[in-house]
Amino acid sequence: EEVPAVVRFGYLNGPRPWILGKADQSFDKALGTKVQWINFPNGPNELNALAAGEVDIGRIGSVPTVSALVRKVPIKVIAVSGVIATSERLIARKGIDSVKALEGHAVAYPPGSTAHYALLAAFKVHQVDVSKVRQVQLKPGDLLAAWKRGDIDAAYVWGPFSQQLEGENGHAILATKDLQPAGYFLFNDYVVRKEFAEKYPGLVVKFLKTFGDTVARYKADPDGSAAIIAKELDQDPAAAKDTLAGLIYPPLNEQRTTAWLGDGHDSGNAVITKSFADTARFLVEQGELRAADLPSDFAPFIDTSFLAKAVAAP
Amino acid sequence: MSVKIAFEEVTQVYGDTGKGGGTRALEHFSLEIAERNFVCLLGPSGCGKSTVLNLAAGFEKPSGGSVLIDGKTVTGPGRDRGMVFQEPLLLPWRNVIENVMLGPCLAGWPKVEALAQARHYLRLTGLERFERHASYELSGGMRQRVALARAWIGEPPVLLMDEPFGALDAQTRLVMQELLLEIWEQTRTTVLFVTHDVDEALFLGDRVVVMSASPGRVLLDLAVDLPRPRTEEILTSPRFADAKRRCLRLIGEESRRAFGHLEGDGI
Amino acid sequence: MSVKIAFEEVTQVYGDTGKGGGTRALEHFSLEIAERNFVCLLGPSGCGKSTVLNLAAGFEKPSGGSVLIDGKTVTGPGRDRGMVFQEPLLLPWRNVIENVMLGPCLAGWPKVEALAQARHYLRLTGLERFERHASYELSGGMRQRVALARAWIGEPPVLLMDEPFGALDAQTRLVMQELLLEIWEQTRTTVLFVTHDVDEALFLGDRVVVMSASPGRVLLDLAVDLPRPRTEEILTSPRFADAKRRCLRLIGEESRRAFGHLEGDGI
Amino acid sequence: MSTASVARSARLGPLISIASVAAFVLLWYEAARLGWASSLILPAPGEVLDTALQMLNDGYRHVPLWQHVAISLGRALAAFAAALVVGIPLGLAMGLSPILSSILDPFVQFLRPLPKLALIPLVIVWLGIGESSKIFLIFVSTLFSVIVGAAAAAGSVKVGRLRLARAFGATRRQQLWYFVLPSALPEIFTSVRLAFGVGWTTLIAAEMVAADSGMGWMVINASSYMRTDIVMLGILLLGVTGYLLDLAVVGLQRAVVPWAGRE
Amino acid sequence: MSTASVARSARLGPLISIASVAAFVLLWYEAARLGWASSLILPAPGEVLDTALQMLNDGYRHVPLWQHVAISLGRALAAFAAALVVGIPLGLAMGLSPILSSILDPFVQFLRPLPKLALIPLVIVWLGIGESSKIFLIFVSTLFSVIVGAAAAAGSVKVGRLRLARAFGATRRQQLWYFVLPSALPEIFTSVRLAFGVGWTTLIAAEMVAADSGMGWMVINASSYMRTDIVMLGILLLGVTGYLLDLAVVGLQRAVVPWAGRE
Ligand SMILES: Nc1ncnc2c1ncn2[C@@H]1O[C@H](COP(=O)(O)OP(=O)(O)OP(=O)(O)O)[C@@H](O)[C@H]1O
Ligand SMILES: Nc1ncnc2c1ncn2[C@@H]1O[C@H](COP(=O)(O)OP(=O)(O)OP(=O)(O)O)[C@@H](O)[C@H]1O
Ligand SMILES: NCCS(=O)(=O)O
Ligand SMILES: [Mg+2]
Ligand SMILES: [Mg+2]
Repeated sequence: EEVPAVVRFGYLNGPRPWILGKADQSFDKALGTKVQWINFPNGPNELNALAAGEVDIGRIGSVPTVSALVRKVPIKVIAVSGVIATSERLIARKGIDSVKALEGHAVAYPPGSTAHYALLAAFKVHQVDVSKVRQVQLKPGDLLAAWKRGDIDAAYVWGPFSQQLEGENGHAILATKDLQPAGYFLFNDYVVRKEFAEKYPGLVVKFLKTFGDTVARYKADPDGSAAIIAKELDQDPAAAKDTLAGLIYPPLNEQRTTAWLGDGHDSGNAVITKSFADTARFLVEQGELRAADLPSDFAPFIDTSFLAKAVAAP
Repeated sequence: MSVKIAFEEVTQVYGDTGKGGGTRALEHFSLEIAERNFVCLLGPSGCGKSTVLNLAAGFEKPSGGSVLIDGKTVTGPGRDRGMVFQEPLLLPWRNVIENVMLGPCLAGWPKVEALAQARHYLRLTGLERFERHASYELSGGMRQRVALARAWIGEPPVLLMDEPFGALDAQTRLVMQELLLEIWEQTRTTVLFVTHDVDEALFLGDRVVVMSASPGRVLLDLAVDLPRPRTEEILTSPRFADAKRRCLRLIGEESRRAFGHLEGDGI
Repeated sequence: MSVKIAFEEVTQVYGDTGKGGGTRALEHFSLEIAERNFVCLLGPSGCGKSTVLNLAAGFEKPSGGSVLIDGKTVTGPGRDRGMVFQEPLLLPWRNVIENVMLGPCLAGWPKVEALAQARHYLRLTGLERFERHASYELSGGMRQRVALARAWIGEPPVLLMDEPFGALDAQTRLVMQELLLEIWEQTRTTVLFVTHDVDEALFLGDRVVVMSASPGRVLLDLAVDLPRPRTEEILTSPRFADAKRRCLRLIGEESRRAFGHLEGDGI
Repeated sequence: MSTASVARSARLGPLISIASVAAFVLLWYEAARLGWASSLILPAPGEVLDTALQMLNDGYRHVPLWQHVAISLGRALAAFAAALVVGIPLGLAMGLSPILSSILDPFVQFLRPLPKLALIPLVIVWLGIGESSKIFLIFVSTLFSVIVGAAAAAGSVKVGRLRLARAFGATRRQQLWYFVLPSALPEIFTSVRLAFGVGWTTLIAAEMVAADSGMGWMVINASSYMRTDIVMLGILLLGVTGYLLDLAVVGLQRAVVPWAGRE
Repeated sequence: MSTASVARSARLGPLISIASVAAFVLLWYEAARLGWASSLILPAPGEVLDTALQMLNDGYRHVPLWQHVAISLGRALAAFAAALVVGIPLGLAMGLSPILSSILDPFVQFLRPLPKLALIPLVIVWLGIGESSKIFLIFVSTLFSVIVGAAAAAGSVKVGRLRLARAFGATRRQQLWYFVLPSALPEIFTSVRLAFGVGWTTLIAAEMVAADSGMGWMVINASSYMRTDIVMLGILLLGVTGYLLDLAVVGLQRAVVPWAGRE
């Protein structure tokens, strides 16, 4: 199999185990070619690049993934990178201790993201009267300023921003994993451009395997890894460590079950598939997506063949 | 008759005054104008005619010497001196009568009086039918008549005019000159009228003062002995031709005497 | 001598031609100009003088009638007719000699020849010392001399001039008129010269054609019997005064006869 | 060109413009129909129209479509008004006083070409996330063009007119109100048109700051979900509204300074 | 004002400007020192200077500071060059041909005030996330001002000059090169200055598109981590660079069209 001059990997600037592979260039070594790391401030910003075919492999939240699939961006979902547990949380000011108590207050969120979706889900689960909440879209970087000025009373956001808010008299009143019992399952996943996957299936497999290795390295030494990752991203080590620990990284060899992506035949019943469908329905309800665009089934967008080979590889 | 306007050894230098450089527009310029006189200031382009007028109007202060009105040094512009510029300078956001009422309006006259006076001067200048017209709808001659009415309405004892008819064609110009004389004969203000046209100077003035070029001085001061009232016919009369011939001859002689060595240089 | 320029029953209407509206600038305007003649076109502002010139130059096409040069209908501008406008219209990005060489340059003359001719005409107009000057550094009279040199260099059989000296002061104007006559006497081109100044028309022309106002027609066609070469002195001669008086009287009579009912209206 | 053909093309102008826009829409339609680009990249005109009709009924995110337009327009107009109120007197003063001009010029020249997006973090810090910060962003991007325009206009009032004022004994206040301001108005209008154009381009940047309505917000939010049809609709609305705004200013100009260009 | 005082203030002008900037920096310094605002909101000049010095040594995110400046300048200049190459001929053509003007005018009027941020999704889809899309964004925001300026300049060439051209039998090509273009140049320069100013304001928007260097990216990236000191430094760099760019155009104008304003 021939190798392209460069493989373009789209990622978000958060601390995650695979940043280890950016620091030591293990992806470049494994793939036998240069890996270009393209940074996006959030998932929705990555969508346009995916649609334009400017990203070969992308790491992106489940919500923007659904937007892409519904809008027929030619990509496949190939693996789950991490389940959002506590890495994204709803931070509120002292005195606001429940989601319901947000009524009458202003809450900020990064639009179109998993955090945005989680916030809306939380409102629903806790039967918040949304007309009484002032919802404010802000880029994560702008949250802190608004918070300091007292313009917002809460924000649903990921690290390192969540930790910064907590450092300024904030406290978490909800984490994304708290929504799982109600059926809201939020995660980040890997997607690959269809054309790229057809042309270079071997590279996709090698990529996933290297990802698996970085997760293993992180699990073996969370503190040391966090330090390397924080340095690479020029971020606060403590916040990085906290965020890294806030995600659950399902081992690659478990992901081909219906608890995750399924094996390709039973994907229709897989948790991830259902979650995509739930998310899509929810977004339609919100008016963000059109009902007419919804696919009857998300299973065809999931391709676990690369995962199978990555697990099988030595 | 008493002296209304007096220039005493006036020098005016423009530009870099520091190192003796700059343009010397006027040098030792002296001139006295009697009350109720009509004096025409004649001279080639750039000789300093406008400078003389601007000094009398008070727009500029002389670098040397003094400019007096009624024996008092001029310190700035004032309502005692009316000014008519080469362009009519009508304000396009005011209609004809509003333009004429500009002075009264700024001076805070009662509205009724201002209106009555404005109507009077519009009648004198033959513009009563146009009082509500926009100024940019008028012909060049009509505009200049509005400018005249605007200067006259304040009935200033002194009228300073800087080539007011320079932009008009010959026919229109003649009509304007006759109008000017007609009204001047009624009001008998003191007029200092700048022109570079010999015919115009002779046709209008009691005196024609000819200036030399750079730096401007008085070259010649001629009394015009043509009878008044003057009308178009006088222009083609032998007496007018005589006066003109004499004037041109004198200008020629004086010029040659004063600046013979400069002759034929870049006009 | 043969007819060089002919206007035959020319009518020119501007603006909304559809419904018979619009401005009728010329109506049944007829005029023949013999070769090597110097004809001055005189008339009040807006009477259509420029229109006549623009038709001869080929900038406009007549609404009716025809304009002929050497018996051939004019279809557009051409190098056989030189044009001098009221403004000098020098190109500021070209220096003096480059401005004079404009025509040769556009016509693709050999550089050496163009340069030699340009120098010749700069000498004629007394500008040889200024050939490298920027045009915006010149005085008004010098600019107009450059414009003359630029028109002459192509040696066009016809020279069309639209109030070329209108913007100059009287003294400069006289010098320019003498220069024009001097060179014309050497080259003997056919000149159609537009002016609204009676003195200028009489001083320059073999014939003075007087136009009536709106719509323009030929009111009067006078032969000027003053001797050539004409110089400054002639202006104050009794013969000139006579000619002028006769001319003004005729204009007055004709005007009254033709437009008596319009007299005294908004000039 | 001859006079007649100028007149003809003046009459034909609007027709040609309409035809050219129609040709463009047709091209767009065909491009979408023949699948030159996927509907994701280039939504068909029909799709955009459907979206528009549907949004006319249901609104976008619970807000009627006209309200998004009105909210953006309101923000822009508030900002423009503030820019005029601050910028015109300041510009006139700078045009009349070389000293004031020297004092303020460095800041004006520095801030005018500054990308206004750079100010977002500071504006949030200083003004918060309410309407004021959105309006402020549009305001600053409009302001400096207004100032520069007004200063140039005041500086180019003809000397003759000022002398006329002084000859009639006008006080400084009268000079300003009777002469300078009306003289400068036509030129001020021209630069106000330019300034509004520049200000309008900042609308999206302004509505990136914590908005939940407005055309700019609509475009950003829709693009977060790859709703290219809504993005396209938003672009059309923004462009058309901007164009109408300009027409309104031209109309106002005709009414207020009928003498412009006719002196 | 009298002639003498004008001359005096012309000499004093630059001094007053320098003093006024110095006063501003002092005020800023005092405001920070006295803690009128937290350093998050208003970093002290010293802090910004420290950041600048440190970044001069180490760069920002592995890229030397001068390189951020150079990269942004490079993008802007490439875009400006393209805008001139496309815009001037197109504008001149529109100014000379009423028909072409009617055809293109709706698009120009529509796109000129359009917030360029709205185009980002489309530009990424069409041009990708490389340099071309960044340059394109600056290009479009510059282009329309250039077109409008060039069209106005061509349209305002004096009739007399065109008649002069025709009287000398100039061909259409000669009319363009010998008369229209040089006549229009001074006015074109003026609108090019304006257009560059407008284009420069788009720099950040352009560098929001998947950049990893450039002053605009620096500001955005720093702002996502609340590094107000770097944001402030970026703003200063952007403003000063924009100002110097303008000075360069003015210098070029003096050299190329020395007759501007002197006819
Ligand atoms: N504000 C000024 N600054 C510098 N030089 C000036 C100024 N005003 C006039 N001059 C110069 O002073 C001289 C006299 O100018 P002035 O305008 O008085 O002449 P003028 O006789 O009125 O000429 P014209 O007939 O052309 O109006 C000229 O050389 C002119 O260039
Ligand atoms: N392009 C045009 N469109 C409409 N009307 C015009 C045009 N050119 C001239 N006219 C009108 O035609 C008439 C004659 O104009 P023309 O310019 O020939 O007069 P003129 O005798 O040269 O006047 P002046 O002495 O003021 O130059 C005037 O009423 C004028 O308004
Ligand atoms: N943690 C995922 C963030 S986003 O991709 O949804 O923006
Ligand atoms: Mg003068
Ligand atoms: Mg004419």
